[in-house]
Amino acid sequence: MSALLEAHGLSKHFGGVQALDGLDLAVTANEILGLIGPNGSGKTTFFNVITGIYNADAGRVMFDGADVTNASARAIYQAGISRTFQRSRLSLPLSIFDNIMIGNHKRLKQGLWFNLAKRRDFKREFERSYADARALVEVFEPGLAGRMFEPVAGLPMIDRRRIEICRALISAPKLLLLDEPSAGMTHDETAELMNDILLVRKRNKDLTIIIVEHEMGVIERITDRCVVLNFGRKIAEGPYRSVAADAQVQEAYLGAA
Amino acid sequence: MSTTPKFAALVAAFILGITTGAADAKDKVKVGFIGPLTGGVSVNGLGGRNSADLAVRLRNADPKSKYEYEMVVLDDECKPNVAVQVATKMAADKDIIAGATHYCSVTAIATVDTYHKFGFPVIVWGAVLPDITYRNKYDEVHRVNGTMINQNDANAELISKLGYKTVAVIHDTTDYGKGHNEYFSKALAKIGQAKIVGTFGVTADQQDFTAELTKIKALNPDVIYFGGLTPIGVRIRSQMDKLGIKAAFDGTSGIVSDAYIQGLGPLAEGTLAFREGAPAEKLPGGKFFMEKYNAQKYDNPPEAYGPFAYAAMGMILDTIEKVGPDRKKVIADLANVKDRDSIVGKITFDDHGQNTVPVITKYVVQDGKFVEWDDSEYASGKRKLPGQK
Amino acid sequence: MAEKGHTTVWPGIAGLAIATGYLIAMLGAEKQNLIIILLAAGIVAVLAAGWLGLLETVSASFVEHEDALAACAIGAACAVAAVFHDNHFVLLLVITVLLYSVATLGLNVQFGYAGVLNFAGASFFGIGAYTSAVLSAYTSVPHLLVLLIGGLLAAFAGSLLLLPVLRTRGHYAAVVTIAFALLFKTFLEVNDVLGGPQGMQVKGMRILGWSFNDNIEIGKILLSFYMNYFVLSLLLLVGAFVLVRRLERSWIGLNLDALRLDETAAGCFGLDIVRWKITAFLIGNFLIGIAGALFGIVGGFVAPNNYTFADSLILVSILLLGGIGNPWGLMVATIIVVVLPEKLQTIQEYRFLLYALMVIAVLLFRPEGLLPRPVRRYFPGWRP
Amino acid sequence: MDAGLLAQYVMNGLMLGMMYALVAVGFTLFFGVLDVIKFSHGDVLTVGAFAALATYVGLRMLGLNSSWFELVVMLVVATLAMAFLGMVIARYLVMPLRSAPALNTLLITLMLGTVLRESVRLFYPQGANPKPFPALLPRASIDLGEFNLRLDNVLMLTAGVLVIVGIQYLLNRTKLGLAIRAVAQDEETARTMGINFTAIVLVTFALGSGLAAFAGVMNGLYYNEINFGIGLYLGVVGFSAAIIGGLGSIYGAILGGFLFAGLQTIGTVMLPFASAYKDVFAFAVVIAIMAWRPTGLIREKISERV
Repeated sequence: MSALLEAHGLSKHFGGVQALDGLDLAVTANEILGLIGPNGSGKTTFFNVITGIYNADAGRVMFDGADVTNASARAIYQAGISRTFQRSRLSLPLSIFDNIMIGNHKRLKQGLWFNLAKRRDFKREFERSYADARALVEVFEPGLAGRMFEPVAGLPMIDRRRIEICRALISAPKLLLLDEPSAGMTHDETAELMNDILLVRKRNKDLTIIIVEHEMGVIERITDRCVVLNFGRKIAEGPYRSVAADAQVQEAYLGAA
Repeated sequence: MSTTPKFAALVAAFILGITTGAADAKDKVKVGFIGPLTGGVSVNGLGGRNSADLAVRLRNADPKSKYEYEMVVLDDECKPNVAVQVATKMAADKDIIAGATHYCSVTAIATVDTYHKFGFPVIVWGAVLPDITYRNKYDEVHRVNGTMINQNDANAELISKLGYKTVAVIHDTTDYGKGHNEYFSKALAKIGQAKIVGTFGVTADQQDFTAELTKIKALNPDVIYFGGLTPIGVRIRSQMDKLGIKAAFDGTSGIVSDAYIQGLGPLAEGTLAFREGAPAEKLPGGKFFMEKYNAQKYDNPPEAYGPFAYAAMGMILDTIEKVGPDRKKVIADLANVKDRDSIVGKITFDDHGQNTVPVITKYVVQDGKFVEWDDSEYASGKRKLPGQK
Repeated sequence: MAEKGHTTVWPGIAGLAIATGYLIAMLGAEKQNLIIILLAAGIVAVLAAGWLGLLETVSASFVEHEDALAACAIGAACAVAAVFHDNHFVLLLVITVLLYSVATLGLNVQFGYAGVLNFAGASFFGIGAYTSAVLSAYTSVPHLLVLLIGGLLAAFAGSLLLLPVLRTRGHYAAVVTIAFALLFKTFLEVNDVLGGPQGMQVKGMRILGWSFNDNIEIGKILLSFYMNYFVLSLLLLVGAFVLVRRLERSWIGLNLDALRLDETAAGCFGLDIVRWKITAFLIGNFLIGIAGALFGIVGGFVAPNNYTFADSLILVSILLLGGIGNPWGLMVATIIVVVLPEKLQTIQEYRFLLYALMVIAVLLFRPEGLLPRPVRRYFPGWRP
Repeated sequence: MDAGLLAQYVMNGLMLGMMYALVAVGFTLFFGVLDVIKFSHGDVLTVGAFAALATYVGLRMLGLNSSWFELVVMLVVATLAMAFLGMVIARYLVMPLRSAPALNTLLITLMLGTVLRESVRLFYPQGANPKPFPALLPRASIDLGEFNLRLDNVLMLTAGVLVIVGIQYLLNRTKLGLAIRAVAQDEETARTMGINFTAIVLVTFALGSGLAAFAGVMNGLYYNEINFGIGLYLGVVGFSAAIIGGLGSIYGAILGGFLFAGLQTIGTVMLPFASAYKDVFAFAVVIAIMAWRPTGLIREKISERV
């Protein structure tokens, strides 16, 4: 099994805080990797460095055989990594469809001439994209499929999460980064959401997922493997059960608690 | 349901419009006035408006007058763009026969083409830029007040007579200030006694002049000539004092206003200024004008150009009385105005419709009043301007 | 929401008809008391309509049947012009409305969609106007081409600000354009080449020997020469409207919204922030410039005072009054902002005061503007 | 250029800069607590100056004329009146718009500025004219070559500096200042710290507006002339100053104020072209600075959680 994403000696500090400290991490294709650790252990920073929001101070990142160290957010997305955000970052005034289409950027023709002058062709592309988006939304919540042109602002948290995940999935990425999908939702809602994600994954086999999550139930249920971070360093790795048993890990959590 | 009140209102409105419209279609004649009613020089505009209004009131009070006059007043804000818009509005309104227009040169020069385009006869009552009448030869455009050329000749002459040798020029960068700078420099050069040691353009809304004045202070001129309007005139004069500049302050018609003296208090003392036409109070008509004006209890004084506005409007009304409310006839009649009596003296239009004003009044501020130079204690030598020989 | 209630075209047509009738009455009114009555009636009616939810019905109908209603709107504009066919001044007002609408459409692309602040709208308008002044004075460039050049120059001048505009955000971005607005006006005032504060005359338009500045006589009827400009301005507005609409209803419009609402997220989904900001800024200034170029010719006169910071603010206030991002809204707002102070000439000295108070009231009680922007419909009336 | 002249320019620059800085500090305060630009600030300054003038006239009518006493009363009345006005503005115009986009606040305060300006022009007796402002400070002066050092300028400069230092002290050393900074940092945390948010906002606006009144009086004393237009220009310049300095800190405002004054003076004195170009120059530099330091000379720390 070849590694889809590899990070070597990845470091990032803010002022005095060492958010990532020589982190080595590899995800193999088609696996679901759980990234866990106490608050401020560098999970989200890892995502932000990978997706080009921050530049790493040191270290290298390989994705799908290419060096993507400090590549721009755009390049990363083009390469096939898309993500969700810890605090939902949808464009609230825009419709469900619009929000999903933002995620579909790389599959939409962006030329001025095409968009302004060739309305017929545009309409075809629009209708195709609409069908895709609708199909995807139906997986998560058929109820939403009929409300594609309503503003997101009016939706409850769980639906917003769903839309956000659809936005990340619509471009059929190779790697999906989920940043605390359970945040702000009840236990059942989270479970429901996870099932939907797995369902989507079944459909397109080669979807690899890294998930940052505090709900250990979720981690246990869906991840093949876990990496535990503390102070930006990897302190344990392996199936959930084994890492959960790991003394160092427990200490880290208790220490943090 | 919601729209019914609107419709009702509309219908009502229309009926009202029609009836009122019908009511004043009778021998009522509309004439126009344009001046700066808002902005920094609005006092002069309001003074002019009141004076023109006075002319109309007196005429309407006169049983012998053939028509009942209504004066349409528009505000040019002393801005060319606004002026062009309101001028278009007035000229485009066929019911308005003629107008007394503009105190600010920048607005007058901007609108002459409009008046020409619409064949609308106007008499300029305050703006002094020569180009207004002389750039083109428009039959529609006339002016009762003189141009800045005459006053600058007089100005340069007095400066030289008083034995001043060096002059620093400050002018606002509007056409008004630039024009003054140009004609004053020419006039001074012609006499060839005093020379200009420095020229400074300042923007019309400028607040702080210390930088310019400090430069001037280094040049140490006998006189500071100022081509601009009251608001910044006041600022420059008081900031001269701040920097301890002793030179005499020599202004133009633009500062001949009570606002200037109010704005400076004692500092205004000894300021020179020039204005075309004899001072109203010196003329028989002038006394009459002042009395009537005060009788109306307007909340602004007529200011320096009120009499001209009064004269301009008076002339318009005379002409309409004579030839009837018809623009073409009015223009034709205004084409040959000779030695027409008015409260600003005899009015004669040259072939450009420019009143060839012989008299220029020299003013100096003495004890908080603009006093005619020749009657002033400065002329008699009782007091001396700074550096006066 | 449009998804559910299938509104017919009629509420839209009715609303348009009433509005047109009202506008004609307003423009025609001369007597002060009449104007006041009309104004009051208008406000009451609008409030009542809003209270009865009629406004929503109307705007819903506009969302559903936009193309049809747009055609009607063009008709309405022509109707207004027809009524005042020989009234120079009213036509000038109407033209002013049309061209200001074009300019605010441009501003709308920049601010309403891309979120790029521009407090120098009047300056770019002025660049267009001065272009036509200079070109018509010193060259014999065909006048339609002059308009185009005006637009291009405005866009070019805008591109000088690109670096600071792109690097700054929010209030910091505001100061860049504010500084430019002040700089531009002072510059016009102090340099003599462009006539200084004196300004410049602009020659009337000529296209293929047809002089726009002559009145037109058809049999007995005399049409004001402004009719020429009216037609041209209307065409320009229609063009601009179609452009902006298509822009909004395309992936580009989506991109602009996305980067306005959340640059970081947009970046994470491959949006080229810089490219789209530049696109929006240039297109916006181009529209403003063209409008300015034509307006300069119509007015026949350009001067620095036309293009002050205050005028830029009026443009921005139009945007907010109308409802940011909604072309229909901003056309309504333009009508109000241009026509009202003009009509209030009768109470000369107090009109600025009243105007300001009115804007404050709107911002307080209807912060999202008169006609808030509806969700994007890529094809009006389209259903899966 | 000889030393005296240089000194004179420096003095002019300092006076101007002090004026700008006072206005700019106001902008920074408002921005600090509410992240809003209160554009009516300049016109509040105008109203403050006119309030002071009216007080003066009133006192004269009462036959009181000891210039120090008059000055104090004028300052107190103007400052308090504007502080109150500031609170009213904050309470009824700015705070209600907090949910709306920032631009709405900017516009509503701009329009308020117009209202204030027009009101002064229309309702203050002869408000359209420039008004003489009494020179209440001792006018003694010494001529040092080209440099004419005036006691009143020195006094004003000192007063201005003292006020700015005072504000600085108040923000950094007092409980109130702590509360203000807490609110500025993060509203929620401030609330949880048991700080009465609304009260702090009102106080801050009172403070800033009082400052504007003070600047207005300074302006009047310095130029001995006020008019309904002074605020507009000072407002824009003060805003630009606050921005180029960096809205983050009060030092930014001060730096920006003096910098802008410096640019204008340089623009007049040292540049080859006509002095009328000085604003073109100054604002061009402002734009350049924004391109170079997008968040002002003293950088604002923008930390965005993703």
